[in-house]
Amino acid sequence: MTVSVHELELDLDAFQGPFDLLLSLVLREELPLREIDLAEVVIAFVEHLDRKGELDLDACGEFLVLISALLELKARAMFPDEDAELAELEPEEAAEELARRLAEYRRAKEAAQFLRKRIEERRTFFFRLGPAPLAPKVERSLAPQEPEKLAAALRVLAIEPPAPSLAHMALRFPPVSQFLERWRSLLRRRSRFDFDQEVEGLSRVEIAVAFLALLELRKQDEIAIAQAAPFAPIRISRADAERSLSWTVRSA
Amino acid sequence: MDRPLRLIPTETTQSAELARTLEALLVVASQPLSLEELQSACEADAEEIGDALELLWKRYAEGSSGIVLEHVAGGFAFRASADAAEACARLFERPAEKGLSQAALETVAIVAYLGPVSRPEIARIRGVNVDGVVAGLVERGLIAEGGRDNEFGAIRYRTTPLFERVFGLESLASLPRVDDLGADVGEIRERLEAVAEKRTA
Amino acid sequence: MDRPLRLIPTETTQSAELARTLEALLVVASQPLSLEELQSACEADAEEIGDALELLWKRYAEGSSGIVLEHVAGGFAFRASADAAEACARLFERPAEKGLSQAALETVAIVAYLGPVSRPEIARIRGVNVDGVVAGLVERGLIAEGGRDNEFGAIRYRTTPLFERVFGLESLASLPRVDDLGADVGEIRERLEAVAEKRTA
Repeated sequence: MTVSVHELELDLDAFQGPFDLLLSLVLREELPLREIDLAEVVIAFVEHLDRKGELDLDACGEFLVLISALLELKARAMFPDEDAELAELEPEEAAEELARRLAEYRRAKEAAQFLRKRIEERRTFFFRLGPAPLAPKVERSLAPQEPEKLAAALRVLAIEPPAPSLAHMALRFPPVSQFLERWRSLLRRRSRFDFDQEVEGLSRVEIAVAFLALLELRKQDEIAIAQAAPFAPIRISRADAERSLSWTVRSA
Repeated sequence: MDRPLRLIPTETTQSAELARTLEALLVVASQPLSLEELQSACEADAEEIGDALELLWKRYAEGSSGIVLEHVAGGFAFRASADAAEACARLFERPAEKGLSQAALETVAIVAYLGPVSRPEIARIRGVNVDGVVAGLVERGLIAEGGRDNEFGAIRYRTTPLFERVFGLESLASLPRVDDLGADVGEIRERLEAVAEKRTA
Repeated sequence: MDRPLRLIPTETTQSAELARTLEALLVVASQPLSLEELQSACEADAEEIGDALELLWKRYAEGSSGIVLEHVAGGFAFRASADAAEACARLFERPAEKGLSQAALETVAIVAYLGPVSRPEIARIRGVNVDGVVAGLVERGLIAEGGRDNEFGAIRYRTTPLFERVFGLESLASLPRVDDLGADVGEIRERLEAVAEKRTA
């Protein structure tokens, strides 16, 4: 049993102490992994190996296992509630997305550091928040108004309220099964379709039920649902059809 | 500096230093600062603060600076000099607002056509609490208090000359006609109240 | 005054007068005043304002008065001199920046660099729910709502002039560039190479 990994001493921005302690703090979720610069840990290990002057293969192996576990944990932490989203991306896309987010988060941290420094520098600067005690009062003025607006406003108040509507009592829900059948037969003929196109002209309730049917099919893994951006057309494709490259809506 | 050197009594430099601290406090304060507040902030006694204020009093007198030290009820505060009043007015002038909100428009219309009316009456017609809207219209000077329902009754509101100017009216008599709502004020009021009742039913 | 009398060019007295007006405006303003605001309040041109500001710049420099003129948040504003910080701290809180957490700083940084951004976008970068942090920053007045993603989309946030003031920025453009990982990657590579070189040596 080698001791090299355990005796690795770290001196990072967010942590100072033995690698062991870092591991246990992370696992007990007492130290957010996103605060830890893992590249620094790797460098520390390489320098540590160098100081020892001999290549300890056991130590290297153990370190590789531990550091890759940490890297994976950190990667997952970048997608807290979006594991599904990440999982549905192609591996290269997922890697790219992950790198992009890491870079963005790193930039945010650097910017935060700059701001922290600024507060420190300006600690001795006081300024007034809000108006001066004896500032002149702000006058609110109103542009000239059409007198007809007054008559119109009064007429609005004289509009009889509509008789209570009973229309909602007659709301009829088409059965979900009707749409399940419709979507299945459509997908037997075509590998994909645009939801919005297919439900054009239907009532709001019908569209809602049609969408419920989609979710049901998705749950049963019969279809894939994709949308390029919020409010973009919703694209439906057979689950076995080739996967779309665009972002995939999960469970909705 | 080509002024001859002279010995400055320590007291004066102390006062000058304290005066600077007071300047700083006064420029940051959003309320007048009392003598007690100045004392505790500077950790100085009343006399020391008094001496320093004396210096500021001269430095920030009307006519010698754009900043004027003022003694008001709550204590000491800086204000703009009277000479700068016009520039200040231009700075604080807001661009004219384009129009009133629907709630304000309905309320002012009720006051114009049916006034003087009390807040409860307006509320009955509009079917909502109107305290905020009425207060807003009073603040803008479009309506004003004008007597009471009876000696101990609710305050009644009427429109103001400013209201007439804004709406381009020579007088209330030149309000657009609303014959379609009723033959006279009494009828219109009854009709509006009847509709309001149905609305809330 | 025992200085010899001399003719003072009109220009200088004009500047001195304008400087007084500027003093007055600055002492009552609730936010830094831009050159444009000063120009239109004083009805003067940019050059005239510039000359007057020059005078104030000297008069209200750190060390010469308790009041200090600073160029911040796209305008000019008075603040207390640093010498008076202790006295100020006894009297005034700093509600905007007091106790800002790391999470709040990261969030406000994201809004400053990428704004206007919506909460979901911030959450995506920070990897955690940011609703509470965003609400806190709005409460402090450091960020404010500024439009929506689209008509029905998420509310987007941007930083306020107060943010620039608290952090002493002349404008958002004076935030330093936060570059991609470029610098870090370079440094990591260098350090690894240094180790490698020692080994082969």
